[in-house]
Amino acid sequence: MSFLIITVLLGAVMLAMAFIAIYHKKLIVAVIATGALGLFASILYLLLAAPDVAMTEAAIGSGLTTIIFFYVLNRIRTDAKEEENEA
Amino acid sequence: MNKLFILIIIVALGSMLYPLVSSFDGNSELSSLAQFYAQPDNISKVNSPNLVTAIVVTYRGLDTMGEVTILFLTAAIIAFFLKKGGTTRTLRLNSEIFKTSAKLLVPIIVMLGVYIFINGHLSPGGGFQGGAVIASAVILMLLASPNTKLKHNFFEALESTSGLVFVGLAALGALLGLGYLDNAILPLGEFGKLFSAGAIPVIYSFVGLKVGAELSNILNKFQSVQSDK
Amino acid sequence: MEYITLITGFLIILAGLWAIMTRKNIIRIIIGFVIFDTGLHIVMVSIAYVRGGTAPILDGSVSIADAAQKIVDPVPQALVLTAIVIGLGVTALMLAYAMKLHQEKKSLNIESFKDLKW
Amino acid sequence: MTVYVKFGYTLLGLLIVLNWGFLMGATFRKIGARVAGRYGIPFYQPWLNLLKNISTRTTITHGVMYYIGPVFRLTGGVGLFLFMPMVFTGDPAGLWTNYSFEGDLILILYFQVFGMLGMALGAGQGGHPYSAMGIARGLAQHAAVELPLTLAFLSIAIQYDTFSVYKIVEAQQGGMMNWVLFTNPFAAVTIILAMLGAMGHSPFNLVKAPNEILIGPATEFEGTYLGFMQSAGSILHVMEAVLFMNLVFGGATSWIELIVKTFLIYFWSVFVGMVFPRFKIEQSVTWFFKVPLLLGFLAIIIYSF
Amino acid sequence: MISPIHILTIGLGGAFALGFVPKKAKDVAAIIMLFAIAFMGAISGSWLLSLINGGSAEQIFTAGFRPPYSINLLMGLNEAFLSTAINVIGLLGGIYLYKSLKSAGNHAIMVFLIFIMGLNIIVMTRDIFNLFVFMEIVSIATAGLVILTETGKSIQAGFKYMMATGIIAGIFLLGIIFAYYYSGTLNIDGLTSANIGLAKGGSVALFLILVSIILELKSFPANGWGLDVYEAANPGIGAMLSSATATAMYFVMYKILEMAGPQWNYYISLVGVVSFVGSNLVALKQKNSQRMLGYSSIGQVGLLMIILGFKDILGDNTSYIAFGILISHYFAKAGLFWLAGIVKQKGIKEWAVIRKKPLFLFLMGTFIFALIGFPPFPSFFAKWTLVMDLINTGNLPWVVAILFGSMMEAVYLFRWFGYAIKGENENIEDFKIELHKIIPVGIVVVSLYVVGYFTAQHTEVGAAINWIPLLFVAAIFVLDFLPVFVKNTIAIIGMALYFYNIYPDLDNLRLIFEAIFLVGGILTLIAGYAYKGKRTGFYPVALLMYAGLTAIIEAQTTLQFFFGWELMTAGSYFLIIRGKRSMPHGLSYMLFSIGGAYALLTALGMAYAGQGTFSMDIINGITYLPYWAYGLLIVGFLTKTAALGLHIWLPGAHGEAESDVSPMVSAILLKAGVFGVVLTLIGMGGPNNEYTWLPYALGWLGAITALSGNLMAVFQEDAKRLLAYSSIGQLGYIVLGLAMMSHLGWLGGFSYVINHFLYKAVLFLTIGAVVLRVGTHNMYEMGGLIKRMPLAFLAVMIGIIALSGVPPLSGFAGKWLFYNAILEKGWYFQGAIMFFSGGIAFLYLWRLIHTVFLGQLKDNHRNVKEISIWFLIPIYTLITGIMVYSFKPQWVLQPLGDMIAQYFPDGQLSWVGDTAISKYGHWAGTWVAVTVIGAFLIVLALLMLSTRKAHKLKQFDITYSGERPERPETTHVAYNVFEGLYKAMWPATIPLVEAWWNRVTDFLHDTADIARRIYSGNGQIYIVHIVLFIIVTYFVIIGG
Repeated sequence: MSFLIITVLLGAVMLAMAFIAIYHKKLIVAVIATGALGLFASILYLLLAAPDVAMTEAAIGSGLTTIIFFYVLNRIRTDAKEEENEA
Repeated sequence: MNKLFILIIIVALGSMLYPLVSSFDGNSELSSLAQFYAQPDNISKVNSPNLVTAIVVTYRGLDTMGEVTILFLTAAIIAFFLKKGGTTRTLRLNSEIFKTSAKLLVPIIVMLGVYIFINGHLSPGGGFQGGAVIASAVILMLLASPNTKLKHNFFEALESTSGLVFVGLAALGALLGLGYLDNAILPLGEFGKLFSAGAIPVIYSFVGLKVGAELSNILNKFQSVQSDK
Repeated sequence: MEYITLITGFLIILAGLWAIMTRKNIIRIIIGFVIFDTGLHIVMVSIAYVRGGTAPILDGSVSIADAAQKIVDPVPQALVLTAIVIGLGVTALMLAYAMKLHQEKKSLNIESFKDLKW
Repeated sequence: MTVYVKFGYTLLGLLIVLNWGFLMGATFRKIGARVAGRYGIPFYQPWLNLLKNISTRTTITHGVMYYIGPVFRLTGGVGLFLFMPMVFTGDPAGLWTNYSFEGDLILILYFQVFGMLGMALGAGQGGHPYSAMGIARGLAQHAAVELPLTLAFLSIAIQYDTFSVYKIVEAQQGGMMNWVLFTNPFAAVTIILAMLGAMGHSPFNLVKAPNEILIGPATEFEGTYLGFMQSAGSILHVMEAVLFMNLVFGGATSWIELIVKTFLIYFWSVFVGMVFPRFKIEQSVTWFFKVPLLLGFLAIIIYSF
Repeated sequence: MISPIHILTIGLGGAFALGFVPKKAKDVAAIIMLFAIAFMGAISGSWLLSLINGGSAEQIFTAGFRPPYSINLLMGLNEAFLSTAINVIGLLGGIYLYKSLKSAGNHAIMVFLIFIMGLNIIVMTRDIFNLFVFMEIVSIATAGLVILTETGKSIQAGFKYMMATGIIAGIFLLGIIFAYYYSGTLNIDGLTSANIGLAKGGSVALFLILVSIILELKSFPANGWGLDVYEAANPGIGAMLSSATATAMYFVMYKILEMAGPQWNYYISLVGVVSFVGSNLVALKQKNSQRMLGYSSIGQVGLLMIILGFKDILGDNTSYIAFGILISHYFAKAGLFWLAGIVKQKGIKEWAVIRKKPLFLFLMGTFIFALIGFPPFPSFFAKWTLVMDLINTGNLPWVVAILFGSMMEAVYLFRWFGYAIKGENENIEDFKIELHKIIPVGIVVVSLYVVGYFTAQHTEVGAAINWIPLLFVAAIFVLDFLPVFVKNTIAIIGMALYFYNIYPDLDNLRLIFEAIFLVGGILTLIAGYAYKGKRTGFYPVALLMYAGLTAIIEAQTTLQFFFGWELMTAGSYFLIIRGKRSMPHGLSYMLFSIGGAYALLTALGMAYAGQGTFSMDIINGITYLPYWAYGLLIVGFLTKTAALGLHIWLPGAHGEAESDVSPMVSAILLKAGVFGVVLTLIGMGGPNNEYTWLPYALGWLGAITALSGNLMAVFQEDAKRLLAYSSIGQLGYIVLGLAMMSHLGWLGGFSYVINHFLYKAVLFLTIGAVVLRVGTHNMYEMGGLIKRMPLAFLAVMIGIIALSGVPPLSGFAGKWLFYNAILEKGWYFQGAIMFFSGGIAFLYLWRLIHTVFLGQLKDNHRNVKEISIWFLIPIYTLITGIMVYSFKPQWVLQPLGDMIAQYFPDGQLSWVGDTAISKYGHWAGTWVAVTVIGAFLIVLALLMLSTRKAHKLKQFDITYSGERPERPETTHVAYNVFEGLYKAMWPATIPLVEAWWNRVTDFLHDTADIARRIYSGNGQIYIVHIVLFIIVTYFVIIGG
């Protein structure tokens, strides 16, 4: 029963994360929310008796992906700055 | 496009997918395929306690090969896509403390990654997770000293070597007459031990190395196009 | 439990699609794809679940003999593993594209990339 | 009967037709002049013209076609005569049936063009724009006239189930009421109207306008050529009249009857010509496409059910 | 033999090994890649050979377990063929892209190798998740290859592509996991037997799998992303996508459909037909060649989907049909994309540059004809079989839809080809030929012909095709470098020998037409000696037309007939398009021809329905919808005879063609349509047919065609167009005669057939030769030429007398027969119209001869010479024919009558000596001629006697109202000379038909333009399309 409640809570949190990822003004926050979504998902996977998946999701789905996002955001930000400087 | 319209589409899609939910009634027992994998005879044929690993490396080894290929492809595409356009990198330097601790941490993290994929057949985790951990070590390194030129050739060589070994082991099975990707080309060993499950740990290790190398390559590429002004 | 996770998964899928179809920022669209993928993975893992099952790893708690009765389905889990890695590849490539697109037009708005049409 | 006898009678017939054509032409010129209050030409004027034209000593040519043009024209007239049964005697191979057994109504219909074509080509080589204009008008009007005329001819052919002119004449023997004029009035009226165009008198004589004004085939062709063309013209006028007589007015059983009937037929067209002014070519084309065409259709319709 | 799994080993191993190759050693890398692909090809090729020779299929198990427990691959015949094809095209594509790949670096080379490898595995795998993984490999590799040559556009296209395939892959995965849930297996064979479609959720899962494959095939309209890729990617990549990827995905569709069960077939066909018709329609407005090819590719895949959906109905023929369409598309589309890469021009108008290198025109032409489905390419036989089988199984509406789509495809492809062949190319930069790019193109062209031949051999009816004429054409094509004189002689000798060989085997009906085709052909070819130089390309296409014509005559089966018909169309198209300004007319000729050919195809299919044989006899007594079938046959044939409504191509096509081509296409080619009509009418049962209104309508059509053709001819200022319109009118007579379905009607019709051949050849040859001398078609720029070319004048005079039907020349025979027939039949009004048309004919004939030959000689023509002797020879040979016919009509009419009596025994003419006697009248042709000539000579003698010395006048000896040579049309008397008639009859000359067709094409183009607006260019909108497509198809199929 407690699992059930946790699951429901997790689901709600995940949807909230998704909402933040979609609608938060700052892209950085959105990316972090996406990573958090992955982390919560990996908790869910643990609950669903899938430790392998949980590990993978944590390491790859939320970890590496987020880092790549950051790289790209950083690059784009600097590009935009260059643009401003030139202008 | 009007948002209301999109909403209608989403709702329609949801109602279309609804039968999938409504007719879903969970599993009370394993599917026939999984039962086959969980049969004692078959477990001993593969001899890997982690059934997911057994499936990933052996039964569905071809998928894994494809998966590795996808990462390889991605790395290759990003490599020729993000070719550096001549501008020199001028990245901000980090503090000495960060650099020193990073130097300390990187080998440990790499060790952890290696541990994860070597034990892939015994415990949760495996090549992909291990590879990802190794890649995170690389990230750390890159973050600590952003201007270090990563030994690109080393990673590429590592990637290629482990890929070739993977393919070679797979083909070896076919050449020995056992079957492509059969793990029984090496002795199956004792259940639950590190050196068991035939070729699984070997393959998974190389998968791990390869994934690590590929992810590092990808990250390195993204790193290489950064610039701080 | 698996019902709830399944439904959660589907809702996340739809949320991802919503993001893909409504947001104009390319990065945001890629985030939508990540969400979409995550939802898919949740659905897949939910389907693998067997009521009261344990992880499909035959360490001390589960013996070889009663494995078939106790574990959850390892097959979808293996598939999810593959899918996650593929998702990473796709996402990385899309992000590389996004970078290039931004370089080209200094904009991330999907609507400014309509040079090809009709 | 030998071939020679037949040939002799045919030649004789041709001479009669030629002279009757001259005489008739002169007569109507005379009548026309009197109506207009002038004195007019003597009745023998056409013969004088012919003699004068043939006996000119110098003559010109623009080229082969120019030279051959009048030959075509005259051959057209003579040919029409040759293929037409003249006087009905009850014998299909009779003396005055000429060479009509070589062909039927269709042949006559198409052979009418023969002379016109040669004339057109001959005049064309003269290189004068007016001749081309006249021919163009003539051909256009001809096409328009032929449509109702053909309908009427077809109607008659349907009526008697034959294309043979001789048989059509034969079928009309035995009294006036057997004439097509009464047995097939629509066809007859169509022919009577369309005939005006075929005869080429006013109001359908715009074709001749260019030569009236200044110059044209009739001026361009002088001397012998003109003589030939005048002869051809006389023959053609008579033959047209004979054709209509054969088809509508019961043919002729003797030369006298032929002369009377052709005179009346010819008179009709001259009479109309004196009353009505000249049409422009589009006017005459549309005119033929109105009443005569409608009547022609009626003539066919009554036989097609 | 090496296990097929090593395709994977080689591909992956090669790709991984490339990582060791130093960055600079790009050649090494590229060569390794080519070797790897070649090796993969060798493996699959060796399997293909062994399987063709009866070897058994190879199952490949992995991991030492049997399926369904582990992934297995299959190497059966289909797989071996497809993977061989993929590897071959991959190798060629690799060679083609050699430089591009090299400049992109080793990584790109790896990607290309993996791309090809992935396609191989997609074909072979029997596990659905494995399929997913390798599909992802291929789509990621594609996303990489799109940016092989990096441009802003290609990046955008690549990103849209990634978005779309991301969604599709997600849908696919969702389907897979639920399919697994319901069946407990991932094996395709296991899923087949599990029959999960029965459960509600199971059918949704199956639907998701199917729809994602459908979307992967870039089905219209959810395919904007795919089109962008075709447009923006390197053409070499476009070639790969269009041929290799589409093929592999098509096979996936085959596998999945097998798995899903037959209840889905119908919907696949439905999606296919929407895709086929839709994308071909939308392509109408396309100006970018690569995007157009993309549309065409999608269309072709749609067609293939239709075939797949009908696999249960088509049975054993499915693979034959799919093979034919697929392989043609495969080679042709790859070739066209490659050409696009060589030509480097985006806009279709700029393709005119290709003309600078004529060989490339040949290549392009081959590809386009192969795509449309002309013989001898495989698609022809496939399309034939498809239509036959579909109609035979009662799926007529599908055939209509398919042919409509094909028609649209023909429109834009031929328009494109027209630009290439005729467009303005002076200001376009010439393109360079790189050897590595042209080799693959050359190989696929040769392959198309070879495969076409073998495809034909595969079926019994196809094997019976007589290839000798085609071989002759090919030989002439090879000898094209020789001068005209040699080629002309070879061609004439060849045709003469062929005729000599063939004529004893023909019945009288066919002999008449064969003689018109071949003897006429030889005569018109003689005129070819007048040309100097090489006349590049003329002889192959002319002989192609004659090959087609003779194939029509010889046809024993309907397939052979249609084969010949299409060859003839292709040949004549090329002949016509050789003229200077003939491009738009060539296009409309082609389109009407194709439309007509499709009508024929449909009708022949209806004839085949229920008969089970392709013998020509099946058009006698069609049982399946006979009214429609005969109607379609007639419409099909009437497009060639240019009956009113289907005629708008003719005046331009015939008028603008070269001088010796006009008689070929007018005097000779039109008779092919007549032959078809004759066969149809015989097939309808001759005199006792029960199709009352069909011949009746045909008769009216013929009469009205005669009138309007002649009337239009009257108002022409262009001599050749005048003759062209005249042909329309004359063919109207023929059609009317045949439609009467009586002995006399047919006799009249046939006498016209022969006559029209004779005099139209004379007229077109003469006028053509005159045009060659004076350099203009406009009659008002000519005049007085009788002085310079009397022989030409005489020829035209005889020609027009024969045409007009004035006794005593041969034309009168036809007229006389007609009126007798009309009276007998009771078609009085048609007869009256015909007579009126005859009257109209005088007008234009006089105008022709007068304006060209009489009147004033133009200053610039004072020194022109008599027309070439090489034209005079055939002209006077034909005139001899006219004279013989005129003086001894019974020599022609009696045998004709005997021949026709086989079909129409009642109402024959009786002959008494020289006199023909019908029920209504009589006609002694010989005697009429003698009488007239006699009278003429006597009169002439009289004239000559009385004009002893005619003074020859010079031109200006007469009163002369000036003409202005600089603007001749304003003052030339013959300009607009029939103004009066026009004022009276203008309503009859309004080009209603042309306006109607214009409206049709405008409508289609507007529809296309509106429809293609959905491709807004916004990647997000494309995603919406995809989702909408899924939803709509779902609710259509599952029904909510």
